[in-house]
Amino acid sequence: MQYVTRRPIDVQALLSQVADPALGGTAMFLGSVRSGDEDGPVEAIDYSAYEEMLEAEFAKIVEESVARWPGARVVGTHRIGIVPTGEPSLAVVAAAPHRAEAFAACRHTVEEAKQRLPVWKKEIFADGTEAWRDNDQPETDAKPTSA
Amino acid sequence: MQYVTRRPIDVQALLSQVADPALGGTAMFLGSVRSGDEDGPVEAIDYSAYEEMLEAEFAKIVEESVARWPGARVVGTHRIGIVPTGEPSLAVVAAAPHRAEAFAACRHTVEEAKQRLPVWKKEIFADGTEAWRDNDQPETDAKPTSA
Amino acid sequence: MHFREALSSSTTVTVTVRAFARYAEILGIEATTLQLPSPATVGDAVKLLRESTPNGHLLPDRPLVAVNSEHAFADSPLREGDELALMPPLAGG
Amino acid sequence: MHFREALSSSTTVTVTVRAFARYAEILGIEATTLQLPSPATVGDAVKLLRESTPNGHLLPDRPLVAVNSEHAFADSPLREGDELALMPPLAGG
Repeated sequence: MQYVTRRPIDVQALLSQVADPALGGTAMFLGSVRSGDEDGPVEAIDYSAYEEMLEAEFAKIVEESVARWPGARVVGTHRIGIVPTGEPSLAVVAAAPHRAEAFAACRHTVEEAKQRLPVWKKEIFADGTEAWRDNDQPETDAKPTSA
Repeated sequence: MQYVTRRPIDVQALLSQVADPALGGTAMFLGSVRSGDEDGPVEAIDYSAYEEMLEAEFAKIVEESVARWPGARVVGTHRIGIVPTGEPSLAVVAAAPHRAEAFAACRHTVEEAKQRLPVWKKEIFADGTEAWRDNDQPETDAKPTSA
Repeated sequence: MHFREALSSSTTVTVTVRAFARYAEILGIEATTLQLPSPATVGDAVKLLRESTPNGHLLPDRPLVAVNSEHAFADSPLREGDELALMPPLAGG
Repeated sequence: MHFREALSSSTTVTVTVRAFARYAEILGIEATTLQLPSPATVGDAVKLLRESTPNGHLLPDRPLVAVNSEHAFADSPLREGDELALMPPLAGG
């Protein structure tokens, strides 16, 4: 498995890698470059990584997810280099016999990836300026605005 | 929006429908026909529906999800007719500014769809026999097998 | 196929009934019309179908129903021209 | 670029240091080697870098680190030939 790519993420290829007629539920997450709401319009993000560790750590995260949800199949990819606004930089797909495990394994893998993958991002703004950007804090489950 | 299709679900088209550079998180669920573990090998499922109501009810479910997670974009499709083992029959995609809302809106929409869409399934077995199949009960969040 | 009771039209409601999946197989039809004394509820329609159609007794007392494509209940009212759907347990996804 | 202390090789460990993103900019290098008195920890290496490299004081006392591509800590031991990575706060996804 190759966990790092410098090309656009191929969603269909990831789905094919987990496809299995015994697995009825498939959950996928795509994290995409946002146009930015704080420091003005972001044109792209330049992702850099400690590539050897990214490969090793992503493999470890996926192994841990499969150990926690046996029977699940999990794959992931992080794109590095310049990723234009609107395009995905992170993809995780989890397939499981039923949907609850698929969602849980996908979400868990995404959270671990966000916390553990050695990746850094530099935002590239429309005016040509650049800025390193830290991640937000880990997210907890979203509460709906009405009960 | 067309919520019912008789053709294979086009994942890329669904992702395009919610794509928005302001929405950094996209969660997708695919529910696929399982090969079956109880009554022998399932070759396909023949899905029938109350089509007018399916359209109306799916639209309502999506509207409710968007009302609960404002700023999210949600789409869904249910395939009907004969769906071969391994192919998806239900797809839901939710995009939101951040991943927690994307996951929550996707999961909620899937659970509502499973409970409310007027769809029925007849399993078609390898030996040519057929059987109506009810859904399992609504699923709760999956607990990992180890802490 | 029409089921009529001996009532003048001003005091009856006529509805379309649709049956799906297993229930279409039980009743042997996918659609029919039904004339009911006014005021009528979903429960009245189901009772009439269970009593007056072949194999109707194989329907549950309180099947899952929709009126005009919206989920409804046994006590939901039926009005002239409504479409009542009799739906086996849902199995989408 | 090598930072050596006046110690015989039998009582020292030599490690490769890699710096990423902001930290590579601070130090002006992406990789170097470092010779430390044995036994050595990650903390010892960071202290030496902070004291003996231009702008080294701009690194945090306890940066995020990895040893041989695995997350590590200030008290993690460093052995001959290890690769120590100095990593700004992670920002993947």
